[in-house]
Amino acid sequence: MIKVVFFAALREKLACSELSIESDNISTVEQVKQHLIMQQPDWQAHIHNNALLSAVNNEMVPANHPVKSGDEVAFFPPVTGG
Amino acid sequence: MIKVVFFAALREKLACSELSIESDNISTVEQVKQHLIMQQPDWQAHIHNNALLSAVNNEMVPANHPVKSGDEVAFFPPVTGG
Amino acid sequence: MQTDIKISVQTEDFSQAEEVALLEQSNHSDGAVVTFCGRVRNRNLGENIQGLFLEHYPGMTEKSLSKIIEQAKSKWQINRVTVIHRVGQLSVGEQIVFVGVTSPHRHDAFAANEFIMDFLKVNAPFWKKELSDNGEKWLDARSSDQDKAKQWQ
Amino acid sequence: MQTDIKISVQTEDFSQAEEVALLEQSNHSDGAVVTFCGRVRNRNLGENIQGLFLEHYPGMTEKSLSKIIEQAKSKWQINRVTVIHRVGQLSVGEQIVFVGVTSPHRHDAFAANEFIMDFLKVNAPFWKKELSDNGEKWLDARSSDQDKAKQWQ
Repeated sequence: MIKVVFFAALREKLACSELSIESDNISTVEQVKQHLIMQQPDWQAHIHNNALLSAVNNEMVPANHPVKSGDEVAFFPPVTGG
Repeated sequence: MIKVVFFAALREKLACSELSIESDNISTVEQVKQHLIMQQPDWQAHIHNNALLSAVNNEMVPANHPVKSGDEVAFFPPVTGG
Repeated sequence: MQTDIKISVQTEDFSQAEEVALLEQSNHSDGAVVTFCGRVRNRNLGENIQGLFLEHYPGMTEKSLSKIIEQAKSKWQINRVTVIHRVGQLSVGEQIVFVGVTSPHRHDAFAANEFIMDFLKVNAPFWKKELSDNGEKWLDARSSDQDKAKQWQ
Repeated sequence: MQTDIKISVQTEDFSQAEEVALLEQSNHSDGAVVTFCGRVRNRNLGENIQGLFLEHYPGMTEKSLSKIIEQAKSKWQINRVTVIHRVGQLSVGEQIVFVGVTSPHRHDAFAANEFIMDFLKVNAPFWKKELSDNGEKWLDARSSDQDKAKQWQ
């Protein structure tokens, strides 16, 4: 299983903060996105947003970053703290 | 009359913090220095020190800066505050 | 060796005076202390602000701040670093973030503090929702913040 | 309009907390506050320091600081500025100088604060006499301080 979490404006748009997906056939962040869109086609515009950032196990990563069972994958808009 | 003041290491070396000189024939900071050395030849090494800074009426100035009667002329080593 | 890095993500307010006292306590080798404090402004992009809501990604936030501080430590001679960031509901004038850095050299303290703030702005997972006269709105990231962070490279 | 510049040359100690409070009081437009505090270090150029004596040129000091602050105000958007410099006898660990700057923009607050410190170091008429294990000695100016000030031009 892969844990997927969403934050801020993305969390509100998807009306979801956390979900789990099967890790079979998923080996990159990009494949996690494709899996989410397959499950929820109306998420496409929000997930396929070039500005969206990704993190795997609390480290910011690019879309081709590897993902394996047990990982926590996060998607969120550009950060605005400070 | 021109008021002349000295600070810090220079004040200690000259054993003088303040004196007054006649303003006749004095029109620049450099001429104030020459006048002081004429009066006190043993001040020469301390006054003719390239690192020495000068101020006229509380403004840092170069040696060719004009000086007139009533001015306050200050000589001091490079500053070391902060 | 004592721990010289303090990171806190908290809902409660903080006291700059206490944080400065901790940075200076039993620290007679660092002559320079630079602090930054960011607060909620009353205006942003022409709108009257009533307050902010700050969300973060628990777990990642601390790791991200810790990494930024380590990068600063590798670039400059700095000894103690404190980073405090508040989350939750904040009103106009309230403190949002504090960064304090000590060093034997003032330029190192200034540069490291600004570096930490610049990278916090683009890499630490915090998000602001603004409450203004026109309602609630998630703030957009600013390209100028990306540009500032890139200048350090 | 209230006076937004505070300059003080004093023998007494000061409270950074009070100074920050004054900079922030009724100031909801400036989101950024940067402070610098310089203190007496226990070591300098390899010697064990017991303390410092600070001399200044009364009258010129305030004018010189005021001019430096005006230059900073002409370069960056800063609103409130506080500069406090102590004179007289100071022990290791004691506060020497405080600079506080507020701005709507954090980079302006950082840059103006460091600019003020850099020019204070080369233009404000203060002199330090150091008391170390080897006796009393007037400190020499450092060429690195001249270099730092020149970088702003």
